[in-house]
Amino acid sequence: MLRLSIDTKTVDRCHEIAENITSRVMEELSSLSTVAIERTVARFAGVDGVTPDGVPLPNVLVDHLAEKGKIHDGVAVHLANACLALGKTPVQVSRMIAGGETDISTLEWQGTEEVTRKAREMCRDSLDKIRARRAEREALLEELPVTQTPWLYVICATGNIHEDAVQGKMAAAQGADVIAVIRSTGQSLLDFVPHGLTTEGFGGTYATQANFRLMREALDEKSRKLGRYVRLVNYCSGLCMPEIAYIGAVERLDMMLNDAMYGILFRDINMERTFADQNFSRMINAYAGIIINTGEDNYLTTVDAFNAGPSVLASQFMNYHFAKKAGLRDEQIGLGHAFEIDPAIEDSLSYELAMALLVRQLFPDCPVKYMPPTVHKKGDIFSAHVLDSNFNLVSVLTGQTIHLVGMLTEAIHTPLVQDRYLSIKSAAYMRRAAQNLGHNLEIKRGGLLDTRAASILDDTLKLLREVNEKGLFAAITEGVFAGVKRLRTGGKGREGVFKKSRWYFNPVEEDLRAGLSDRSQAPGPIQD
Amino acid sequence: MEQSLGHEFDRLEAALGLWRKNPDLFTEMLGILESLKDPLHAISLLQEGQVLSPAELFILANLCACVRRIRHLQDQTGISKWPANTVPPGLEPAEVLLAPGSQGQPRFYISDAYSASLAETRRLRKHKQEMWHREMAKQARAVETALGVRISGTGEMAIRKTGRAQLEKARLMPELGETRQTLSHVYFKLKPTRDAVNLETELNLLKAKQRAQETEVLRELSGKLKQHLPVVEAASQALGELDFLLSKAELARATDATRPEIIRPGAGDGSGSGKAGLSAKHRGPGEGLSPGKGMDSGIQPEPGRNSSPGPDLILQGAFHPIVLNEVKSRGGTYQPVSIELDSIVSVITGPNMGGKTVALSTVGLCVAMAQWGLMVPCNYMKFGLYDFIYFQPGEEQTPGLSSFAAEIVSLKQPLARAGERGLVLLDEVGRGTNPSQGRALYAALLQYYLENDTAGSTVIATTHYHGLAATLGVPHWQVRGLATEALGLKDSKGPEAGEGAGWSEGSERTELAGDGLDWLYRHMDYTLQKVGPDTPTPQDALVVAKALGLDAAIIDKALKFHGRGG
Amino acid sequence: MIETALHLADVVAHSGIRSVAIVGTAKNVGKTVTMNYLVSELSAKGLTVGLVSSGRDGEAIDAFTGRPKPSVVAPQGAWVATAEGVLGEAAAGLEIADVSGHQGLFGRLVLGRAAEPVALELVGPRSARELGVLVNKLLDLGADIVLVDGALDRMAAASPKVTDATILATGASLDMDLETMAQQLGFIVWLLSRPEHPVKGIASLAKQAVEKDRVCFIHAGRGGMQGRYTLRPINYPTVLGVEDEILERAGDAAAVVVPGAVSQAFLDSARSWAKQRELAVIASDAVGIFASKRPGVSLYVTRPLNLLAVTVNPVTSLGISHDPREMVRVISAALRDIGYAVPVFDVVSGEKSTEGVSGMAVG
Amino acid sequence: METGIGHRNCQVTSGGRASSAPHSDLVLPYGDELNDGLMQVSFTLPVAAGALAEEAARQAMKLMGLEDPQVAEAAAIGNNATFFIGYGRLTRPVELSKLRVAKPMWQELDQGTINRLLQETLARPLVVVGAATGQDAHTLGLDAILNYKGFAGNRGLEAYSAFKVVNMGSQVPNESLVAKARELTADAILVSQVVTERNVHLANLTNLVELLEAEGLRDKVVLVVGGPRITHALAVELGYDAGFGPGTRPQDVASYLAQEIARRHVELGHLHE
Repeated sequence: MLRLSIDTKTVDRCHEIAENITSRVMEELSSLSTVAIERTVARFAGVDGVTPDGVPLPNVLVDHLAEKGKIHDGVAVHLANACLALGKTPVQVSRMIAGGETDISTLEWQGTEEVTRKAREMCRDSLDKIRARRAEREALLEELPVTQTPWLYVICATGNIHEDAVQGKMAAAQGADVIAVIRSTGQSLLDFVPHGLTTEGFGGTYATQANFRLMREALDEKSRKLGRYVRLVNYCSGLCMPEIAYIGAVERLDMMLNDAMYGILFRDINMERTFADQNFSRMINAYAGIIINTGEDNYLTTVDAFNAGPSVLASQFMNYHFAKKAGLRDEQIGLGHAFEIDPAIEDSLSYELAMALLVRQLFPDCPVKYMPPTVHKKGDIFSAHVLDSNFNLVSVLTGQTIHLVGMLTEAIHTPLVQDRYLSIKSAAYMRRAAQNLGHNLEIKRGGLLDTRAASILDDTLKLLREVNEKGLFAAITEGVFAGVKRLRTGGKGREGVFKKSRWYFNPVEEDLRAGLSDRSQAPGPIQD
Repeated sequence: MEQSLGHEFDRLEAALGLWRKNPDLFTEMLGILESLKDPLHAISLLQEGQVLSPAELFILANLCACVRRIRHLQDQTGISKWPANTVPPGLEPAEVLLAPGSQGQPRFYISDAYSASLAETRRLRKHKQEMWHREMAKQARAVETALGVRISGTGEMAIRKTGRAQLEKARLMPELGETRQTLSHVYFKLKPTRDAVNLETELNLLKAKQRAQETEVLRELSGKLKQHLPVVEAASQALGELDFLLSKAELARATDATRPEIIRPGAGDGSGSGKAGLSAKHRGPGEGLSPGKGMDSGIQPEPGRNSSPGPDLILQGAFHPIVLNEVKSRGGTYQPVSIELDSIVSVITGPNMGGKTVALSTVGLCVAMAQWGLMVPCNYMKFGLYDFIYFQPGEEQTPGLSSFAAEIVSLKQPLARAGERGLVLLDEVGRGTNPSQGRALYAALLQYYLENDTAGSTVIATTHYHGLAATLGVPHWQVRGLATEALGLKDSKGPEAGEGAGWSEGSERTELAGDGLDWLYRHMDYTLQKVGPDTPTPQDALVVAKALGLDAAIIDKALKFHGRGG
Repeated sequence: MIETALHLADVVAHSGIRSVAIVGTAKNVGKTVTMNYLVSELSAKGLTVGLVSSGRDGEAIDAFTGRPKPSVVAPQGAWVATAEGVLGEAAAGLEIADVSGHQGLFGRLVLGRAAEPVALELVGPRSARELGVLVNKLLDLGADIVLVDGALDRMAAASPKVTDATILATGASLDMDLETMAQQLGFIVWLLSRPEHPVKGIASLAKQAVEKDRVCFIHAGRGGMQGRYTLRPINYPTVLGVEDEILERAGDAAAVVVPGAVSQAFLDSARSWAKQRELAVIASDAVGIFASKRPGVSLYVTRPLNLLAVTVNPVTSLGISHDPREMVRVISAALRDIGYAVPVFDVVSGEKSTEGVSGMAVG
Repeated sequence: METGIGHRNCQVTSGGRASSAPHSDLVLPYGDELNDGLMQVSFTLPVAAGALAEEAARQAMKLMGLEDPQVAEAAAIGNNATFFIGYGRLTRPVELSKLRVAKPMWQELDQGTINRLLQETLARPLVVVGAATGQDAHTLGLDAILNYKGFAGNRGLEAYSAFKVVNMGSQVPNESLVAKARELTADAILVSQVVTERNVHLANLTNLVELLEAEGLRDKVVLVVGGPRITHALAVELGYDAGFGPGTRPQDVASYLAQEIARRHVELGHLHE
């Protein structure tokens, strides 16, 4: 395998600092919960469905408690108490609230021990189910093995879930290993998860439980036909991160786009909300054996890629440590990187090779998600195809795991069926043609690639030090990342953040932690 | 320069005189000019020998008609009374060319009168078209009778799919072609008969022929019009000048403006040549006359040019039209500005909101308008022409510069033109920096003008700085400011929050005026009066602040501080 | 005369209006088809029509879909206004009576009378204000009735400031499902039919208010002065972005008059405000209301729009079609259900429904 | 004394009709030799690969008006669909003289000229408000035009002294954009639309025009839209003053704005008509 000569001390130092930065954030947030987290707990307790006006019941329940000033105790306590007091199931209680038939904040207290027991019990089914889905995936992977890396990852973005299913199956047949359904523009800013199958969205399809299920069934069917397990991806980001993690876990998605800072920087979502939500959602993803994909490609598309190396790496270090804190194993942390370097730059291929290799080498056990050129593609689809070929070569040469297949028509439209065919075909060609090339080449010591990598790594360390001095919150406020400035007190969804009361109780979090700490019982989806 | 400007004012006065005598006629004339279309493009096409489009020809036809109507109106006042801007005669031939046989509103059409062969083609085409319609209508009626279905004007018919028998029949009819199907209907189109097909071919040929003949007419017409180009151009130029003159007259009438009296700067000296030298001798700070001297005397000294024949710039009853409109729209009364300047430097002081800046811009505007040959919005104005006018910009944001820095950068412009006679209007220079240094800078700047100006410039400077006029020994003008009875700060007569917000049934009130502005407008006396050089600068800031609704507690504290400081 | 014998052209001809806007609920709902139908039928009745577009119409190829579009044919004697740049050889068939303004891309606007039948591309002026001026010019020149072709799904031409009346064209392109379509249409018709405030005093003050270019409140008279109202302008020219700030100043106002756009956000805010007390929202006209759903607040206009009829196009641009008779019936019924008895026509098949439409009988 | 001849003495730019091209009026695609009409097409048919699919592909090309259609590649791409690459000859020429090209009327000016022209016209900076409106989260194009850095070495509008630029970023509601334009008395509004799925951009763009109309601002601004699927003709049809497609440089937009503002300034006299 190709290897850069890099200073391991610098790397260790980067890890230390990133660990410190993220620890401080998590410490500061330990006293906070959010409406999204509470709605997720409600979902674990089986609260599902919508009111006749289309309001999801988890929202009804959480909004009810927020209105009554009781959300600070956590939804589980009051819901469990209501179930006991009324002799109803969680979903029945929620329906009663929706119908204005009860106010669960005023019911008689059924005793702390009783209520805690009930709260744990009502979430147990969901936890069991998620474990079962995880085991199911592991069995399927054994039965229908994916033998080649990088996995070829393609996107469906028709806006209509039925059409997505057809195109997903088609792409799988063409050779895709991973299918992502692009989410409707703007869903990240919805403070609820839409319900049911959806046939319209803007630039994508709404992430709903029914849509997840339909896609999963379609891909399972195709996996069996092909004798190769086809992974399904969706977005676990925005204002409903943990809820989507839950429905993804239950519907056996395999990967989730789940970045720690993306929402803050690129969707102007409140910082505290995002950090709290990402942690809880990642705990669920960890438990469900889902691989997360981080969003560093966004730094590369918003600022000049040639200079973005240090912010990409710094973000990866932090994303990595946030992920570790949530209990994710290295094999589940799909750090993001993209081939966005300007092709007009002399030696651009060398610089990109250095960067891709650096990322790979710094996080050897993480399945890096390597993304194709987009910014420098224009209407000339033929040249775009050539650019993708170089990307394909670098990907294979540096041993990337998740390879988002570049589309020659990137600058023109969402992929036509034939665009996927051509792109998968050429990526598969490179995977075959250069399979062992990397193992038979060496990087010239102290040459262009080594120098470039060292300089990026040094700058990364500087950047991390700067962030560490300021603290992550202040650093974001000052626009250290992607030049975007956000206030800790600003952003969308801030009203959904609250301080936990001394009686706060979240049975799911407790069980997730217990399950995760017991590593031996939970073999990862990827063989070590 | 003065002479040609005088000539321009003569013309304007003449036009205004005629207007007074024939108001209706002028209204009509303005209407005609309004309907004029820009002919320059058409003229340039003619010059280049190109073929004009019907739209361009319409514009020329319109020009001719305007000329004819304007000349007719000028005739009524007696063309001889129009010393200039008379519209030349001689456009009739062009007009006849453009609209054969038409009078009244100008129109342009490639009419049959241009070409007998075109008329014949058109007649034939129309005839054949009618034949085609008759042929198709006959066919349509036959089909309608056979099927019992109506055929639309476009020759299409729809048959419901449920009417199977009818549908079968329609499909078998040679006269019909099936065009499309929808969920419920099948659509058919009437096919042309053999005669109709022949007619269509003929019609297409005729249409092409007609277009070619029409183009030929345009070509010929453009060629003929080119011969009239000089007179068309002259007419266009004359109408343009007339339009400009009348626009100026219109403005003068709307603002009730006056002709300014223009003098040669320093003309009273009689020695004539060398304006700059003259001014330097007479207007410079006189030898031995120390500007600082008069400071303590309390008597207004007369620095500057004592021997000059009179004030250098006199403005009486001047107003700023935009401000006037704004004042009128809120129902206030406007106080015009009167000022006589006979020193290189004059200082204006006054309270906040007292109209210092408005006075300054009014002077600038009046001078500018006069120099542009426009009547001036005032009762009387006398001045000598300036080489440039400089108005120090207000608090405009220039990227990367503080307001003070921007001010300094800007001030370098008039200073760089020291050898020219400028009207330099300065609005509180140095306000963006600390008061003592700001004041020193302002004084130095004005002193510099007093000592170095050789061209006879006029500098007017507004300021808050107390004693600036006295320091320099220059004329001091002051805005009268708030009426004395309004000044009692602790007095209940002072502005109370909410005054002006009282509103009665059926009336209107505006929250605009509810914030005390209204009170200020009513009590402020904007009159400029010449005062002694060391007359104190009015200290109305606190009253103004109170009127604008600043918390009374703050005003009280301020009064205490002020008392201590004073 | 029997009501059901009326056709759209009769409705227009007998309504006494001088100008009518044909606006569409979406693209490809048959605006130009309706326009052409009216041109030929009204001309046949001996009326001189004036033709103008609020955007661009009659061009051979649709700029967006690239599909051929029906062209506009001005009959002999009709007055037209269009840009010089798209006139081409059609200029030779016009008696040109005015050339005005500058239209950027397509050149100046040319006004003329068709000396022979002329196929045209119509390009209109940039803004609704200029369009209003143009409509009046065509009337002055001698048109009996001016037909204004709306652009896309834009409603600006329907404003009473521009035209006397409106025909709303809709069709399967709005939504393929008939019921959904009828529902969406019902909302648009509801919006376009916003009346004046029922209280005369408020309605007449509101008319004054919109002239002020400022948001105004109308207050009921106090202390025994029932029936009298006062107008209170505030220093805001718009409600956009300051919805709550404005409503905080409402006090005990009975109505708020908005001279410009009434946004959905403003209606939402007004709704929560009106939970505590009655507050009506009054827009200048229906075209200035940007509601995406029925607001929970009373909504009025100072100048109601005269909605003459609805036309339907059963065919979408993809060629999928409904049964015209069924479509006319469903839409007409849906509109009647919500209380709007607007006549509905399919001018291609001749299907119509004028049932329950009062004031339609002629003679 | 200079006496101009009033506001009607204005520069007239040609009426927008395409000047007839001096070169050959009839053109055909150029493959191997002039006018051979050779074209290359690619498409997918939902037909399983085989003789029938190939015949269908040839027929499709014939329907496109291509003669001698040849299938160079026919690949099964799953789900009973076949992807084709084909060649054929176009026989009907394009008549250049019959075309009208919708392009904003401007000449390319350099930065200094633009600054000078605007300074002379307005005597203050031209205020431009830009936003990616509606659901659109893409600001790449907008930033490239507005931000100082520009792109491909062509500086953005911020780099011009004659522009005051306010970039509102992405997902801006039309209402906020209009409110901002009013607050700043904007001279020009630049809208970027990238997301075009289901034609959301059309509804969004017309909504903006209608809002500006309702607010009485339509006449007072130069309204410009840009994006990968935007053409000038489409922009004009939507009620915009100009549309800029892919490959537009900041300098193009700046040149257009400067000339359009100057033109309107000259025509101010016509406004009261």
